[in-house]
Amino acid sequence: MAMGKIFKFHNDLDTDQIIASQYLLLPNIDEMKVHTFESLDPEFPKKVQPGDYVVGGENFGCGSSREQAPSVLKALGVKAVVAKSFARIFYRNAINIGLPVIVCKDLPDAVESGDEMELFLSEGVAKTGGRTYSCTKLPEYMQQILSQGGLIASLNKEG
Amino acid sequence: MEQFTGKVWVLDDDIDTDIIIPTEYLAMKTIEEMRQYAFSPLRPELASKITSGDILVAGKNFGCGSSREQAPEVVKALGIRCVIAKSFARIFFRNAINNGLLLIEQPDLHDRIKEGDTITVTVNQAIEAGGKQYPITSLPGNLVEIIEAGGLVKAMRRRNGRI
Amino acid sequence: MGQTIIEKIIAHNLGVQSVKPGEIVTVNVDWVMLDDIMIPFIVDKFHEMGFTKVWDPDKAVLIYDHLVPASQQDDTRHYRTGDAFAKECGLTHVHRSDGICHQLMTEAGYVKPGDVVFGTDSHTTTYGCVGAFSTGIGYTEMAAILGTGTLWVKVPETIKVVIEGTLPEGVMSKDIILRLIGDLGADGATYRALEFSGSAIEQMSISSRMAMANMAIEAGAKCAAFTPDEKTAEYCEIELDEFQKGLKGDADARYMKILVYKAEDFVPVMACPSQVDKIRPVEELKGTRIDQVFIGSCTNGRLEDLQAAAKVLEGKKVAPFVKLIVNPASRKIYREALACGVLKTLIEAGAIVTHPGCGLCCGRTGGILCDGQRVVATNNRNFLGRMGTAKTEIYLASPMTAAACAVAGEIAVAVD
Amino acid sequence: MGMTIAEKIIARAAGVEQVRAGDIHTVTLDRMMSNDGTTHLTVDMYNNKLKHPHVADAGKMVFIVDHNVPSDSPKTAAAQKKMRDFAREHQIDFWEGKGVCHQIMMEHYVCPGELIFGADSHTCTYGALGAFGTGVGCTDLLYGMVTGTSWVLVPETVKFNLTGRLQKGVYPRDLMLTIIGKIGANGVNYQVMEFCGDGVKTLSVNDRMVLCNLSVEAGAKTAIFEADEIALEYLKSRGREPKAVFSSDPDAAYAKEYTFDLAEIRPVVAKPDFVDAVVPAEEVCGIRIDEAFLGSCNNGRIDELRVGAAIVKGKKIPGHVRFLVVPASQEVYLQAMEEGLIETFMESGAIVMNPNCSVCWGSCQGVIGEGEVLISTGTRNFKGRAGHPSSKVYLGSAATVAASAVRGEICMADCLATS
Repeated sequence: MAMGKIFKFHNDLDTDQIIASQYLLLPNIDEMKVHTFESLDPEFPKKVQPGDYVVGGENFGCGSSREQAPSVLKALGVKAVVAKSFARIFYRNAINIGLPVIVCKDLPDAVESGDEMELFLSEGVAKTGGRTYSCTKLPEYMQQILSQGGLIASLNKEG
Repeated sequence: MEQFTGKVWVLDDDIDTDIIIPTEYLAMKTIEEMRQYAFSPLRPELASKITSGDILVAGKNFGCGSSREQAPEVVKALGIRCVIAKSFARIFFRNAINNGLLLIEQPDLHDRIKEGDTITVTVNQAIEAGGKQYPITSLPGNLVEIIEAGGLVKAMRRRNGRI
Repeated sequence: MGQTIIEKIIAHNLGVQSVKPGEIVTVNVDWVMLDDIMIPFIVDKFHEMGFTKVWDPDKAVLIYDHLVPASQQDDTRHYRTGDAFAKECGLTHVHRSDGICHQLMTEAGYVKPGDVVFGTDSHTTTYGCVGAFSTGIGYTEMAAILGTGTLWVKVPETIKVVIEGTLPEGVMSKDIILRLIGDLGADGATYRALEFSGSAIEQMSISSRMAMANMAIEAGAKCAAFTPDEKTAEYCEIELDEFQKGLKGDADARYMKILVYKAEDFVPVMACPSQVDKIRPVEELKGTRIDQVFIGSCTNGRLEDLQAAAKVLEGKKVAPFVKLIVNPASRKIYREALACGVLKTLIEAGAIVTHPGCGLCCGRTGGILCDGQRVVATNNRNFLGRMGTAKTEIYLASPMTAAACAVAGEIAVAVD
Repeated sequence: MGMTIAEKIIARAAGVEQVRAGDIHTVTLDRMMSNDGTTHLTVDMYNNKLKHPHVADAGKMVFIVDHNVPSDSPKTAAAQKKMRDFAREHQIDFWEGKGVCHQIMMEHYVCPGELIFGADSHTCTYGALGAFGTGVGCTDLLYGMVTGTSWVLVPETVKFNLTGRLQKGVYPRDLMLTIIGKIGANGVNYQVMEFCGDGVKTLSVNDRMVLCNLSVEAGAKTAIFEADEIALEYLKSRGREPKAVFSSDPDAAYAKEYTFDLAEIRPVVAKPDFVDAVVPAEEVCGIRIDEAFLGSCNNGRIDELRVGAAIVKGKKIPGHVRFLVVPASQEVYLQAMEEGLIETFMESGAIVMNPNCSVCWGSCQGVIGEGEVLISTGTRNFKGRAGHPSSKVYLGSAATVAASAVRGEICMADCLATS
């Protein structure tokens, strides 16, 4: 994967901050994505470029089951989310829609927003600031879903 | 006598206040925020096309419906110089006068004009359109006073010694 | 020369013998009603005009109803502005979640027969039901009244409407006023007063009269007038004085028009999309599929209306995939409907009962629809986009008709 | 090696003898629930992204409109219409305006032993009846709808041994907030909270729902109680039969064990903006509030309405406070009506709303404005959850919320009674 810029967020970053309730019933993800992280950084949707990364702390994506949360990140071109840990439903949803979610204990504390980073998914490593960080590898089952491009892609393949 | 010329936008009969400014926008903080939604249920593009000095020509009962004063305010904020209609609904009429938005009743013009035409209004006298003159009547004295004061707010400021 | 009801009220207010239509006079205001949508604008204009005191803080009633409960984050700013103004000027009458303004103005004991009342909402004509002169104004004029206690008005001409006889079963006062609006046209009574009389009117409850006075504006009228009677006295909890008792149109009064109807001739009707004067008998519209029904508003959200709907819905179910929303007009009505089992009947039939307020009628929340959907509603306006988009169709009807439509899932006649 | 209740349910759904934490299994789902928060997206994907769209078993599907009821905009209405039309076309059970989805599911569907996916994080509520309910996204839901199956990573189970009995004036909500405060917002991430011990016998199905419902706020995949006689009685009263009644084996493996003595629990409040920022209620008393909310899938049932009504009875809510009372379902509403509770609330000046998610999800009637403070029986107090990003949400029990509504500031029911 190529270099991308890091956008870093705090521990226990909940899904209401990623995409607030009032936007969930908009007709589609494209209409929603302009409100991503609105309460924390209203400029985020304009600043983020395809290939950039979101970095979080512990329990990233806690809260609701709204799949709109990983979906708006993916729609904005976020390449992957790297965090110390993820909340369960967010994690599952991200895999299902084909957004890589990477657990890496050391990296989040070592980086700042604006840093450049490179992620090697199959090797399970991330490089930034001249250092290489090893990440927890996904179970094979989930890697398969990801490599197929998400759950729907796998469904269409089977069908 | 005051005279002005402007481009015409034409609307039909019974243009209600929900068309002029729908309820969902009424609680916005300012008229400036609201005005982009003027006429949106009927002609969503209209607000962005109107330019300062344009004239609105409508059929009968313009401004019927609610008492929302936001209605004449957004029309004025869009830069509409005056509204010419076959007739006006009562509350809209009062609200417009109180805000210094000029309204003119003229029974015939609407049927003989099309959008994009240019017309010339001579206040309290006549409208000239396509080479033809359309007579207009003047307002009652107490309303002229309010308009001359520059609207009700200014009239009251004067009363309260603020100007 | 005799006088109409409105002429008598205005003359009494001015302390003169008589007034003539067309005269411009300055009246002393008995009550003003300020609503939550307009309050920030009223307060701004009030201060801009240079006022520091309300002429009589006990005569102003501030009511939160359009924005209750708040559906957008900024709505609560209106409450805060209103509360601050009430505190600044010592307003004593503030209703924050008690129901719709026009219901509360008479129900809570403010407006009495013969009063002159202005409100920042067009349906202020409603108080004509108890024989008051009341009409809607903008927020700038409201600010001026708050400062001065007065307002200029042009004495309106009066159209007299006489309805004799007894209404057929299944016909409500809503059907009368809709038919009348159809006959007069949406601007047929512009600047005029509508004065109602006749034996059918005398038989009517105050609630039924309210529905008619409420919708007078939809024919363009400045105000509506009903003669105060024993029912009025009971409703207002007063003894009528001589002036109030005399509030009837004189036989030799000037009327610009007199319309006479036989009550027996009325049938259930609807105002079709998207004009209030596009009136057709329900019979002719039968079978039109609907998505939603709304029973409520300052027009038809009273106990009598809910009871009429409950009678139709008793033991039945709202049609599958159709939504019935019921919005009582006030906290008092809600509690009465609770006590007498009407809410139970409605909910058991599948209704969604919301907290008293303007709800769907004001088009901000409470059941907004989308393109291609059709709603039958008991409120007062079916303007384009009022309850959704320009492609949402609104049919206005009586509570009985609305309830029948909810059961059928299509336009239907209550007593068929 | 023995299994826990959760493992047994997954084994049954996977058609295998034995499962272990960490295994991934394909399971047959017993039921799926989807609400108006996401269903329009599911339907769009169904219509636009699938090569061979079909519904495996419509009888297992339930669609519930509860989040924005009645609708507040044409876009909301369009989203809900999509859902309604799909339900009609595919003959899926459809509920609109009848209550919060999890309450409807508990009243009408959930059975012990079932494995249920819901496109809502609080689907974990169903553990109160010994079912394995868990929240998923709309892609998972769609996959389940089309195939009738899904994949499950078998979670570890954490045992919560409850002893003793809650004191008067202390509620299951205080207990669960205390637990979350202790173990943290990701204290049981990916894990199952299994409640057991003598203490559970003092808890009704309603109480158990309160506990299970909030388990996701500690990161849990689900929470579960054994379907004992209390659960089976509830089920029987509603004319349903259990799918399977499981108990954990004595030698089942637990990742961790905690013990909580119910008698030691005191009224607590979660401070903004985190559910695990739990403090004794005394610490926040006196904070002025603008709104109080009694309702939600966590705390809008008859038990909580009774508690709230007893506190506000005969009192008036001060003018500056909006006290929203939102029964969790029409059934709850009718029961509350029967008991005179609705009248008590209306008399006090409360705003009684139709059953829906209300301010708990922050995009329905009752939202709060800039800088405002809400005390709530809802599920979450995240930043801006209830409205404006600068607003603040405190979570407390029904008693604390009702007492605060009466006082106009955060207040414990005890203090109100003695003042």
